[in-house]
Amino acid sequence: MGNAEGKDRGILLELCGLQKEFDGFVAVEGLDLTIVEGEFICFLGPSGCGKTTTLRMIAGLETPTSGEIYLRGRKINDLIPQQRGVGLVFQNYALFWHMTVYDNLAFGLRIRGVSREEMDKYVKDVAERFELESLLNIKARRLDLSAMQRVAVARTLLTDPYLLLFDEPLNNIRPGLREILRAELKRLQKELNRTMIYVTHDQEEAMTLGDRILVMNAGKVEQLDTPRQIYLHPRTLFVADFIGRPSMNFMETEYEMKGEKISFKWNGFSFNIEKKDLDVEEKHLKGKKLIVGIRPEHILLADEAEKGGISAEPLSAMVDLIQPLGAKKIIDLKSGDHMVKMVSSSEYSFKRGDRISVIFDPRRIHLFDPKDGRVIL
Amino acid sequence: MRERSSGRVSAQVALPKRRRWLRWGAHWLIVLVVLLFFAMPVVWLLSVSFKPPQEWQAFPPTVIPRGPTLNNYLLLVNPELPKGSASYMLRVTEPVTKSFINSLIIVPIATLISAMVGFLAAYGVSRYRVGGDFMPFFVLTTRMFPPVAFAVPLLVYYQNLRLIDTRLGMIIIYAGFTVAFSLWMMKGFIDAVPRSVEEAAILDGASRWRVLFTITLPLVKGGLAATALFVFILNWTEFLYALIFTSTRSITVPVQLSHYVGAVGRFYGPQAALGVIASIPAVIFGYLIQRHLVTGFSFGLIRK
Amino acid sequence: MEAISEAKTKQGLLFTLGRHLNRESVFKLSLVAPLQLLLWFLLIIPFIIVIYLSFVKWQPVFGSWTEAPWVWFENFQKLFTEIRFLEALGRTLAIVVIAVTLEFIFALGLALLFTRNFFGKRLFTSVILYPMMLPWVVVGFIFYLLFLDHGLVNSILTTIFGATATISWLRHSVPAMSAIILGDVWQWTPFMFLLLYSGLSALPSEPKEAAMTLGATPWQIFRYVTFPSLKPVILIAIIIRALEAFKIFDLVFIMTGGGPGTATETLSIYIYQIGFRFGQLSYAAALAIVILITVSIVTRLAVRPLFEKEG
Amino acid sequence: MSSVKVENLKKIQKQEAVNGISFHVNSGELFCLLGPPGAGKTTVLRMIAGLERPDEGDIYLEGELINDVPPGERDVAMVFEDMALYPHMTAYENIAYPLRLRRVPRQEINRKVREVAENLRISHILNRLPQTFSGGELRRVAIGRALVRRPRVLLLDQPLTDLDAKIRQQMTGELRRLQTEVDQTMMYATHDFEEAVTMADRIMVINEGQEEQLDTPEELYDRPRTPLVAGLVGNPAMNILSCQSKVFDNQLILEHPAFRLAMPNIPDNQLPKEILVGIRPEHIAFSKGKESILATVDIVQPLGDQQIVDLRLEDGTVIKIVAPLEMELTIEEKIRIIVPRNRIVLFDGSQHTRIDLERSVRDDNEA
Repeated sequence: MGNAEGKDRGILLELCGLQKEFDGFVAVEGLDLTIVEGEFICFLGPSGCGKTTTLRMIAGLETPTSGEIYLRGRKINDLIPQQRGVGLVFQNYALFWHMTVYDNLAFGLRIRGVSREEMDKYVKDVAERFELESLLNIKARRLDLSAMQRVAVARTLLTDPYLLLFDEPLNNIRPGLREILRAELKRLQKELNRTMIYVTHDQEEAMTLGDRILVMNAGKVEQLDTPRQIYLHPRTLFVADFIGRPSMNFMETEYEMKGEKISFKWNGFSFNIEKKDLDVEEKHLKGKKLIVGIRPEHILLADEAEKGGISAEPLSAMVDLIQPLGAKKIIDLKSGDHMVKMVSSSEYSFKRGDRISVIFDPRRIHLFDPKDGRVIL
Repeated sequence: MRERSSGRVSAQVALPKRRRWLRWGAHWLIVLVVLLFFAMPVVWLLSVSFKPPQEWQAFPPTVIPRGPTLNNYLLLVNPELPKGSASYMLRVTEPVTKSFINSLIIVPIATLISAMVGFLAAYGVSRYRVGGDFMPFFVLTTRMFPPVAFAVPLLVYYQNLRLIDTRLGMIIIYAGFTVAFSLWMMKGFIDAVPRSVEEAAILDGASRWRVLFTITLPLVKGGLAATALFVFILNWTEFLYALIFTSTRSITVPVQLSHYVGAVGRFYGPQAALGVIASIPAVIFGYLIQRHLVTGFSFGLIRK
Repeated sequence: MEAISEAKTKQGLLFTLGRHLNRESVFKLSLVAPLQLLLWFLLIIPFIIVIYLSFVKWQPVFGSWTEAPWVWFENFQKLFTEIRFLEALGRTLAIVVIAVTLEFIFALGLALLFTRNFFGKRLFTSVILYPMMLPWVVVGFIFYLLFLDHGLVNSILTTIFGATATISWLRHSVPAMSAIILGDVWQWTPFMFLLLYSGLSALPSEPKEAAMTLGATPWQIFRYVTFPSLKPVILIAIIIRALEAFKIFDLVFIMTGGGPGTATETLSIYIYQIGFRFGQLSYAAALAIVILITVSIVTRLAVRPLFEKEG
Repeated sequence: MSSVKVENLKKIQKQEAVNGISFHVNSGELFCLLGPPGAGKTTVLRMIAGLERPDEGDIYLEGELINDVPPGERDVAMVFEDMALYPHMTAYENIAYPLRLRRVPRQEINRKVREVAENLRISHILNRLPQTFSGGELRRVAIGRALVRRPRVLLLDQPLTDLDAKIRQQMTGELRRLQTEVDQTMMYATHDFEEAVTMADRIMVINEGQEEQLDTPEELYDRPRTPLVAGLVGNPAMNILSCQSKVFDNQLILEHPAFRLAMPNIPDNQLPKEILVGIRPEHIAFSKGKESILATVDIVQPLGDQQIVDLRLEDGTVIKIVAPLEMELTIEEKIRIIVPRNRIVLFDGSQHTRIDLERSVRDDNEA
C-alpha cells in the first residue's frame, strides 16, 4: 500500500518558524521541522512544553500566531481541519459515545457520501484488522480502554489521512497493557508505512516508538535526533536529565589543565581524564566551573573496569540504598555528602554500608557549560 | 487499506467578507429583539410605578413618565395621605408594612430549617444511601404534586391544630415543601467532597459528628449558602399556600399584592409600586447565586 | 397511593430503633430523623386525612368532619361526570403543551445562538435570567397591566394598525388564554435556556474536534454529535417544565381569576374555587387524590430515564 | 511479637474482593502488597484500618484482636491514594489535627509538627493550603500527618502512582530512608513492581484476592512461584512459552513448535502434560551453536543503554530479548539465539505452580 509518489521518501510536512502565543505566554517559539513520508516522529517533553499545541496547529484546531505549515508542498495555514487530510487520535479517544462502534468507524465515510456497500466493505475489513468485528454494534461508551484506543485509530485511518497525529493515547492505560499496545502501534506504523506524529511526556515511550524524537521544553526545541543519539549525545542539560531512567548524575566541578590531563575537582574527590579521551578543544573550556554528567549505567566497579581495559581514577563511596530491579540493581552511592546513582548487574550482591570503589567511564562523560546548559562534549 | 479516496471533502473556502458581515448583522438584530422582549415588561412596571394617576393609561404610552412621582410608593406605607395631596385615592385597605414583616419572619426561618434539615438528610443519603434509592425519588415527588392538592387535607388538619393564619403554620409548610430542593442541591455539593478526606479524619480519631461539622460542613459552606438563597427565593415568591392558610394576621407579600390588585381596582400606580418592592429581594438573591440556579431548578441533575 | 405506602415500609427504620443501636446506625438515623419528622407531619398524616375525606360527604358548614356520613365513591362519580373539571383539565393540558413547546423552541434557538461567544455575552446571559426569579404574582400583575383594555399592548396595536385594532384581551377566552401562555413563556423560557445552555457547554469539545478532523461540516457536527448527546438534558428540561406548568395558578389567578366565567379556569384554580371558596372539601379531596395518583404515575414514568442515566 | 497479624481474611464483593489472606508484619518492617489493579490490596489495608468490616478472618495488632475496635481507636494511620489532605486547613493544621483530637498540649503539638516537618523537608510550606502544593509536597504532608502520632502501623495505599517517573523514583528512595530512620512499621500497596522492590523488606504478591507468593524481592525475581509473579516482577516481563513434556531415554524433552529443549535429569514425581517454560529476556543470549533457535527481528525498541527486541519464532510466537544498544539489528533480520537451561523456570501448565527440578541442575552450571 505504498503512497502515490512511489518509494522516494518525499517531504510530507514542513513547519517554518511556527510560533504560538496565548495572551503574553509563548506556548511554541520558532519551531522548524521537516518530516519525511512514512516517518514516525515523537514530540517529547514535560506537560505544558507546547507539544500538544503544535500538534493541534498541524491539525488546524489552533491557528498559529506566525509561521507556516506546508503539507505535501501546499500551505495549509488557512485551511479548516476538514480540508487538511490530517487525522488526530485524542488523548481520551473522543469517540462518539452515543454511537455504536460501526457508526464511529463509518462516520468519516458517511459524511463524504461514500456509497453504502463501499462503506460497509471498508469498515468490515478495517474492523477485522483491528480485531473489532465482534464489537461492531456495541455502544462506544461500553468499550474497555484498549478497544477504545483501537476504534479511535481505526476510525481516523478510514478517512485515509496523509498524516496521522496521536495526543498521548496510552496515557491512562495501566502499565503492562501499555507496553503491549505500544508494540502494536509500532508494528502498525511499519506495516501501513504511514507518517505519524506521536506526542508523549513518557521518555521511555518516545525512545521505543520514535524513528526521531523532538525534545521540547517551555515552547523551545531542545534537540531533534534519533533515540540513540539523544541518549548517547544529549545537546543540553535538559535533554540529558529528561532522557534515561534513572536520570544522569550531574556534578559541579572546578577543572584545571595539567599537561596532557584535565583534572576535575568534585567535593574533595578529584579525577583526571586524558585530554585525548575528551575530543574537546581548549577554547571551548571558558571559565573555571564545568558540569560533568555521567549516566548511572556508565559508572563501573573499579576491578571490573580494570578487566575491560578502562583506566581512570577510582572513587571510593559507601552503598546507601539498593534497588534490586531483577536484571540490574540501581545503587545510591554516598561520597562525602553527595549522592551518585550507579547501575550494576545483579550478580554482585552488596549490603547497605559496604564501601566500594568505582570509576567514571571516560568515554561516556558529558561536559555542560554551567551558564546556558549547552553541551561542550 | 484502500487507496486515496476520490471523494475528497468539498472544498469549503472560508466565508467571503460580505457574507460574514451579513451574519454578524443578523446575529445582533436577534440579540436586540430578544433583549427587548425580556426587558420591556419590567421596564413598563417600573415606569407605571413612578407615574401619577393621569399617566397610568395615557395614550400614546410613554416609557419615561412626564411627571414622575413617589406618591405610589409613599401610599403603600401610610394609606392616609394628607388631604391636599394630588391623589384622590380611596382609603387603601391596609399598610403593606405588616405583610413585609410577616414575610421577613416566615421566609428566613423556614429557609434555615429547610437548609439544615436538607443538609443532614443529604449527608445521610450521599454517604450511607439511607432510605435506599427510594428516598430521593419520594422527596422529589413532594415537589411535583400540584400544591393545591396538598392544601385540601392540610386545611382541615391545620384547623384542628389551630395553625391557620399563624406564622408558625406557614414556617412549617414552607420548610416542608422546599426540603426536597435543599436535599437534592446539598447532595450534589456533598458528593463533591471526597470520602477519603472524611475517612482520614475518622482514622485521626474524630467522631462522626465532629467529621460532619468540622470537615464536611466547612467544605460545603458555599453550597449551603447557595441552597439557602435558592430556597429563600422559592419561599418568598410562593403564593398559593399563603393565600389559603393566611387571612389577616400573617399574610405574606404575594398575598398582599393579590388583595391589592383585587380590592383597589384600577389604581395601577401603587399596585405597580408594590410589585416592584415585592420583586427586589428575590431578584437580588437570584443574581447572587446565578451559577447554582441550574442545579437547583433541575434538582441537581444538570450541573453548571 | 402506592408511592406513599411504599415509603412507609422503606422508612420502617424509625420503628426498629432498638435492633442495632451501635454508634454507626444511631448516627445514620439521627441524620434523617428531622426530615422524617417534617415529612410525617406535612405529608403522611394529611394524606390519611384526604383519603378519609374523599369517602365522606362533608363541608365545613356541616360542623365537625369526624361525624360526617360515609358516601364511599359518590364524590369520585361526581368528579368524572363534572364537565367543569374535564374542561379545566383540558385547558391545563393545552397550556402545558403549547407553553412548553414554545419555550423549548425559543430556548434551543437562543442556546445555539450562544455557542459562539460574542461581545457582551456574559452580561446578556445574566440580564435575561431575571424573569424566573420574579414572584409569579408580580409576573401575573405585569401581564395584567400589559393586556388591559387601555394597556400597553393595545396602545401599540392602535399606533401600528390604527384605532380599531384593539382587542379586549382579558374578556374573551382565547385572547385571555394566549395572554396567560405568553406570560408563562416570558417567565420560563430563560430557565429552559439556562438548562440547555449549561448542557450544551458541558459537552466535551474533543468529539466535536474529532468530527472536524474527520471532515464533518458544522451542520453535520450538530446533527450527528451535538444534538444526540444533548438529548438527556432536553428530556430533563421538558419534564421539569411540563410538571411545573401543570401546576399553574398564580398567573391565572391574578390576570383573569379563571374568568371570564370559567373560560380560563385551570385545574388548580378549579380546585381552589370548589374546595376553598365553596367549601366542598370532600369533593375537593376526591379531586386531590385523582390528581396525586395521576401526577405520581406520570412523574415516575417520566423521571425513570433520568434515574437510570444518573444511577 | 509481630506488629500486624492477619488470619484468613475474607471480603466477598464484586471488585477488589479478598478471599483467604493470611500474613504477619514484624515491627519496624516495610511490608509491601504487590498486585495488578483490582487485586484486593486496597481492601486489605482498609480492613486493617477499620474502614471496612471483613466478612471472615481476624486481625491482630501487636497481639490484640481489633476486629471490633472502631477505626479511630486502632492507632492505625493511613496515607490514601488521593492523599486526602483537609483542603481547608494549612499543612501545619493538617499535621496537627490528629494530635489536637488527642488533646495533646499546644507546645508539644508545635514541637512534634516542627520535628516531622524538618524530617520531611516541608517546614517552608507549613502555613500554606494544600491546593498550592506540588505532587511531592502533597505526599510529604500526607505522610507527615500519618507519622506525627507514631501509629502502631502506617498504611500507604499506592501514594505515588500518578507522579511522573522522575519524582516517583526520588520519593521511593526518600520514603525508604525515612522508614529505616524512624523505624516505623509500614504496609505499602502498589501495582508497580519497581516501587515494591525498592521499598520492601518482604513483598506479598496478590491476585484476585489471593496470595500468589510472599517473599523477599530477590526471591521473587529468581524463583517466582507462578507465571503471574514472573510476569509482574521485572521489566520487560518474563517470556512464558507453553510446551508439551515428554520423557525420552531418561531425559526430559520440552517440545515447542519452534524448538526442543532437553533437560538433563527428570524429577521423580509425575510430570504434567503441558509445561510453561519461563525465560527472562535479559537471560536469552546470541549463539550460533547447534542447540540455537532461529528467529526473525520483528520490532526494535531502544531504551537507555539497551534495546528491547521482539523476535518472531518459526511458528509465529513472539518473544522479547534484551540486546546491548551498540548491536545493529534491522527489521526482518534472521538471528540465532540460545536459552541457557540454568536460567529456565518451569511452571505446571494447569495449576500454574513452579516445578522444581533437582537443585543439582542449577548448582553445576553455575560453577
